[in-house]
Amino acid sequence: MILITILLIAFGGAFVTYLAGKISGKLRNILAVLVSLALVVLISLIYRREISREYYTLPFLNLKLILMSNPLSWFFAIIIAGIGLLSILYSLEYMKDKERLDYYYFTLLFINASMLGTVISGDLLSFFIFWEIMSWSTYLLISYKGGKAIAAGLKYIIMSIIGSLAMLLVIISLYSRYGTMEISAIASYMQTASIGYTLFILITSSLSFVIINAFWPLHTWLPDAHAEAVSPFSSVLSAVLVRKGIYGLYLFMYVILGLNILNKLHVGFISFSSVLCGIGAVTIVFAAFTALVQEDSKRILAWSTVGQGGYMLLGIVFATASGMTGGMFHVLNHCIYIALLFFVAGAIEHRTGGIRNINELGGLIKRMPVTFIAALVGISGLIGIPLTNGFVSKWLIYKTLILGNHPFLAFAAFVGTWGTVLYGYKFIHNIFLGQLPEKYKHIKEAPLLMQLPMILLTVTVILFGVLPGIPLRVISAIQRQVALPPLQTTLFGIPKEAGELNMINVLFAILISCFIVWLLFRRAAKSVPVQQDDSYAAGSYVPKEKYHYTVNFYNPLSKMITPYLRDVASLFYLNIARGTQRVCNIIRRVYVGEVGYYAMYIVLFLAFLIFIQMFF
Amino acid sequence: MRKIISLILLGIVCVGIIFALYSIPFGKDKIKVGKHYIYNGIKETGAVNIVTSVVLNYRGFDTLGEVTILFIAALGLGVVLYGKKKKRKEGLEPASLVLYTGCRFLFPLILLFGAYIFIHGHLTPGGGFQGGAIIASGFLLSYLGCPRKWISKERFNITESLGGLVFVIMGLIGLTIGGYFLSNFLPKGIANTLFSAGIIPILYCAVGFKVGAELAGIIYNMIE
Amino acid sequence: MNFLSNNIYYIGCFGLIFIGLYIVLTKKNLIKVIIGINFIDTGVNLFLITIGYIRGGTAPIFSRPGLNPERMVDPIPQALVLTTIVIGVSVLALALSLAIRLYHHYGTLNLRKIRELKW
Amino acid sequence: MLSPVLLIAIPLGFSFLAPLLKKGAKYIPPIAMLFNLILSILLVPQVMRKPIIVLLGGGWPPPFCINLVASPLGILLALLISLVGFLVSIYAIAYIKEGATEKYHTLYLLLLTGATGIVLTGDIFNLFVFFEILCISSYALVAYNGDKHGLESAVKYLIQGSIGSSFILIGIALLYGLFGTLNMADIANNISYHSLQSPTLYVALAFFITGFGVEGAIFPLNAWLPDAHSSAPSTISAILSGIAIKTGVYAIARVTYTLFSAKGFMIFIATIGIITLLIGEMSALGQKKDIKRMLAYSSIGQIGLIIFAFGIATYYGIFGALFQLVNHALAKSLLFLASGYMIYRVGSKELSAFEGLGKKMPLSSLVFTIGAFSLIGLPPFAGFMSKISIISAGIKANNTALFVFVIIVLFATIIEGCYFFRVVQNLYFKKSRDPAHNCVRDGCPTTQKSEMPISALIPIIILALLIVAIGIYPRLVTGIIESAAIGLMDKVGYIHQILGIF
Repeated sequence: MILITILLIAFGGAFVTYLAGKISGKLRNILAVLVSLALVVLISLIYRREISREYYTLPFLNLKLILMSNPLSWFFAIIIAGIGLLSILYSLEYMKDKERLDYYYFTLLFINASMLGTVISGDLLSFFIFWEIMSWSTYLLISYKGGKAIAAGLKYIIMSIIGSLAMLLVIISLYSRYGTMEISAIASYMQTASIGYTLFILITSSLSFVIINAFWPLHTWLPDAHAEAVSPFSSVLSAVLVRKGIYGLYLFMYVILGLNILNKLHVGFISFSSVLCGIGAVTIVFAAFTALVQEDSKRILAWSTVGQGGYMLLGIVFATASGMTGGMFHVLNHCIYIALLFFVAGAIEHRTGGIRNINELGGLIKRMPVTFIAALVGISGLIGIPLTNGFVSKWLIYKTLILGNHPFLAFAAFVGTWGTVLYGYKFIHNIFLGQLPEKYKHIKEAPLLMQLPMILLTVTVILFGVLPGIPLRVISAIQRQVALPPLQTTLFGIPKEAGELNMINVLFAILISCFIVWLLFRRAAKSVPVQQDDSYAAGSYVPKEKYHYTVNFYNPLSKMITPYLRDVASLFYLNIARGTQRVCNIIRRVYVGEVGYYAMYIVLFLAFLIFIQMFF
Repeated sequence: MRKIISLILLGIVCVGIIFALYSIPFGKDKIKVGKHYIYNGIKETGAVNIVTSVVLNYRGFDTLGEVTILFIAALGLGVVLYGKKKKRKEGLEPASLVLYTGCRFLFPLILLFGAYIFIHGHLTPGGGFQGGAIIASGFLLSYLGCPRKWISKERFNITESLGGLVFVIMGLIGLTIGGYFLSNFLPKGIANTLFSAGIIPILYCAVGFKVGAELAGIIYNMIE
Repeated sequence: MNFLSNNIYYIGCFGLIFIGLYIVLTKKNLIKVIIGINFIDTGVNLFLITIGYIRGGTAPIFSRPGLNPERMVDPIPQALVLTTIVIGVSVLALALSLAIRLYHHYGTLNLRKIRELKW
Repeated sequence: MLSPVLLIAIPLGFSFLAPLLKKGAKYIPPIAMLFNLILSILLVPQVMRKPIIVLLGGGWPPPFCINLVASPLGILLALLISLVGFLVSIYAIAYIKEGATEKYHTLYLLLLTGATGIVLTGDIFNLFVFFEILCISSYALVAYNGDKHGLESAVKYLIQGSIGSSFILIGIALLYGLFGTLNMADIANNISYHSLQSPTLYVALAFFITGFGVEGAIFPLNAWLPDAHSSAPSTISAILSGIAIKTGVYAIARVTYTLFSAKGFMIFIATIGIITLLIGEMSALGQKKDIKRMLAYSSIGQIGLIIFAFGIATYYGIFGALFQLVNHALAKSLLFLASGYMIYRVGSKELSAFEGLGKKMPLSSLVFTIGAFSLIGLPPFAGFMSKISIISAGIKANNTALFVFVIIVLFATIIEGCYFFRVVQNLYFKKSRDPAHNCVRDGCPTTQKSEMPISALIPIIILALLIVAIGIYPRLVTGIIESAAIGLMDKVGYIHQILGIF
């Protein structure tokens, strides 16, 4: 019952919010917050409860639609609800003066509702239905801003339709073969399916998940969509929506097929998982270095979303305890810090009047200290600096790769991290450090309502970094569910027999080294602030506008790598689209406009029918 | 080029038709349902003209549709020619006296003949459509011969509608009395007399008026 | 020769139909095309009548007693033809009125020039 | 007294009455259609138990007179016709302002009567007559605007349509020559005794499919459709697309399933359907300017999908086809109606003129979006349910060719998504370029909302609600569609029901 209540509140709340917006804006805002808060509370209530419940019967296909809750779906559901709540809170201030707010809140809540629907659905048809609802409602919000966002939205929706149709094919084919769509039933039937059929199911369904998760050759929609959406929604997009791909992959690979079958899927030495690994590695490296050459704050984050997806993939394709844990944990971590970073980018955009080009910014540390700390912690998490949550998950993934004898993959992962370090630093430096441009002299700190989600997320990043045991316990429950070996955990990390990671030790180590560094700095001479003109222009006057702020960061490196980063995939799709248009235009010419020809078509058809009937 | 292609296509169709017609020999007796009508037609409908009994009784619904189609054509003409400038009316030259008198003389006779045709539809060859067409030709004559004496279109419209309504209402009365739409609820009378065959003469009168009015209306529209 | 005399009606009516179709396919004048359509109509009507015909048959009207019902032709096709003739007339009237109006707009009846709607 | 014949007789009577009423004529179609709607809803439970055979003209048993067959299929389609017809006629009260309005309303009612007759009749020649009623009134209505394009398309439609109807008539004549009867059940009975290899039957089938295909818009025969749909008044486009071509499809299904039961021929029908689908959707994608033309091409595509589903020739296939038929009728008439007033307000059929209309006409844009989503087949709208049933029918049939076709259907869905989302983004996300451009008529201030009049808004909102309702609760319609599909498959039962009563 509680699952149905959750769905009803989620969808109904969206509609009620919309209607409330027609009455007054304040009521709408309050309702939106209340609805998302209620979802968080309700979902926390079903922690560790296994429910499975029919809620609807489709008459003509003779199908029962089922809702269910298990550790996997709870894990994703709580992420969705949490980020949903925070982004709504953030929007209250961020979206204040924008137009069409009823529409905005409605769609945001609606997307959250449909995402919740996908994770708590217990059969493939309702999974698909919620998935599709999620796709089109996301489209409605991506394009919300107009301008460049329109093209981005179209790109997104077309790719996502392609993906979901592939999934539809799989689902219907499973249905017509086994006569059911219940996940657990299909899982038991699939144990006896032939290898060819299994491969068909796996490859076709992963097409859709690869698209939504933006892995390398199919990533092209993501950077545009994330960069052009409004910031609170960008954080929802890249924190949770994109990760539905991981959920789907996990569902099909481990819940439906299971390890036994996956291990059998070898064609020669190429196995299904090795292909996925390759995709993951390419995604990591490619995305990291593309992010490096971006100049747009949200685009950097968007590319990093693409790249971090690769780590998750590398984690979960190796069905070892540590790999799986690392992958899943990375999903959670990435969601926390990327949401935080998008909030940061949004706050800056909000205060500077929509500036996203980081070359025009600088020195904001003095004006927006809270935002800076949030950004610093977020970027540290992204890079994986110890004491942030990213460190633990990345550590687990590296460990898996190294212990599993995959030197190339590990190397790719490291290279990706170097790239991450570089663009992370660029992000921080260009926005917060360096010279403060004249026009931003009087900028204010982000409003309190926007600070609140940022602070919450910042704290969480650190908290999960120091006490990784809390989320890890949930994750090991997921692994138990699909009969994978769970990773033993302690509150501070991983016990000795499983590989030993104790964040308390790390904490002390870092505290001590910090203390030493602090001592060293105390001893060293104090820095002397000098006028900038002194060093730049030898004392002569230079107009402030001509100041050379931090542009062309990493210029030599960028020049070196840019030629290799041409987005071939994107160009390829563009050409396909153009070709299709051209073909369509040619086909349209069948309707020539002269009625004599039309009559000819009719007689031709008749003659053709008679011809084939006579002679065949 | 186009001609050659058309010829080829038509040739193929022609071959098909030739094959098809093998099993339908010409002039042989292959009537099935029709035989029933011929043998039982007078008994069942009271009309000696079997074609009429088929048109108005056995397949009366077709005829209703047919009347409707003519009605549609008249309406459609009105729609298509709506708003066209009436230019030529003034420039018409009055007809010569001989023509004028002749028209006026013939006009009632033609109407009478038409009425005869449709009233006797169940007895002799002919019927509502034929009679209506004859009536319309009378109007055509009057339009051509004496352009001043045009009858207003309003009346045509009313006649049309009334004719159609009579048909439908007769059908509905048949439904209530006889249990079937268009059933022959009036007494059948003695075959081969004028007042026989139940509702058939009534329907044919309605059809006759309607068709006459519609065709005349179409002619009017076209001439205008 | 026997074949010809046996099937002269079929040949006639399908001749009309094919001539009509040929006109519609190849001619470019709208009025000619309408005439072609009328040809097809007439051919089809003739075909219907031909199908119901019995060699040496009479009209199915018992206008006087003593007529042999065996030799009467099929009444149904005649009733059908009555209907199709009316349909043909209606289509013809509509087509002509459309042609009149079309001429007003385009100033031509050449179907190769009346092709603003395409693709 | 609830005889299905009233479904035809009452509208016919009303339409004869309409020209007498001058100004009041515009209220005649809604009244008549409301009557039909209520009557067919009342007939539904009765028909679900046992089809009603109605005899006409003296009540002689079939095959000796014309009979109507109120089977679930017939009543389903009659219900659809009266529903869509009713809503469109309410819309037309405000929409049709110029021209010979009382003639318009009469012709409109006659068109719907013709469509109802087609789906109810059990006699092949009667079907032809009603077909002509439908066609001729639509020729006239397409030209209703009296502009260049309307007339041109009407002429083209008329030429193609009359060739098509001549072909149907030849087919009827051939069948009559073979069997001496016109009753469909009787013919079907004869055909099942007759050897199926007879070339006459093949040729007759070819003529039938070609003839009905012209109205049913299967691929090479549908050249009239984009012209006629794009230049007719929007109400007529809605009816043509929602009802008229459906009757053509119905006729094809009736002929192939009941009359000839040509099982071996079905894969060919499916192929035609797929080709129609592809050509239609691709042309729609290519058509970037004229929105009504784009919708017309999309209608072609959808018809292709329906015909493909009929060609699957299993129960599931027919079910999907009928379901899709219903959904498409609702959605496409919704789209044409919504775009009708948009075009009127903007003063142009150009797609680019629609930019930013979402703000000016919020409700119309919303319902347009719902209709478009339903056509693409996105849940939770009605189109999704039917599309999924067609796809599952195609896969269930266990045939490699059909599997390939299903993949083509999915591909066509992507194309559909492309062009519909193109419109949706024009409506909502693009800013209107030139304020003066958006306001040709009515002198509307540009910033203000200029929603449709309320009488036009109500029908399209009802249509949108229906689409959502069917999408969420498909049981609303699936019951009757299921028995309709069973009825269409069951040829023997059909023959038995009709011929067995004497």
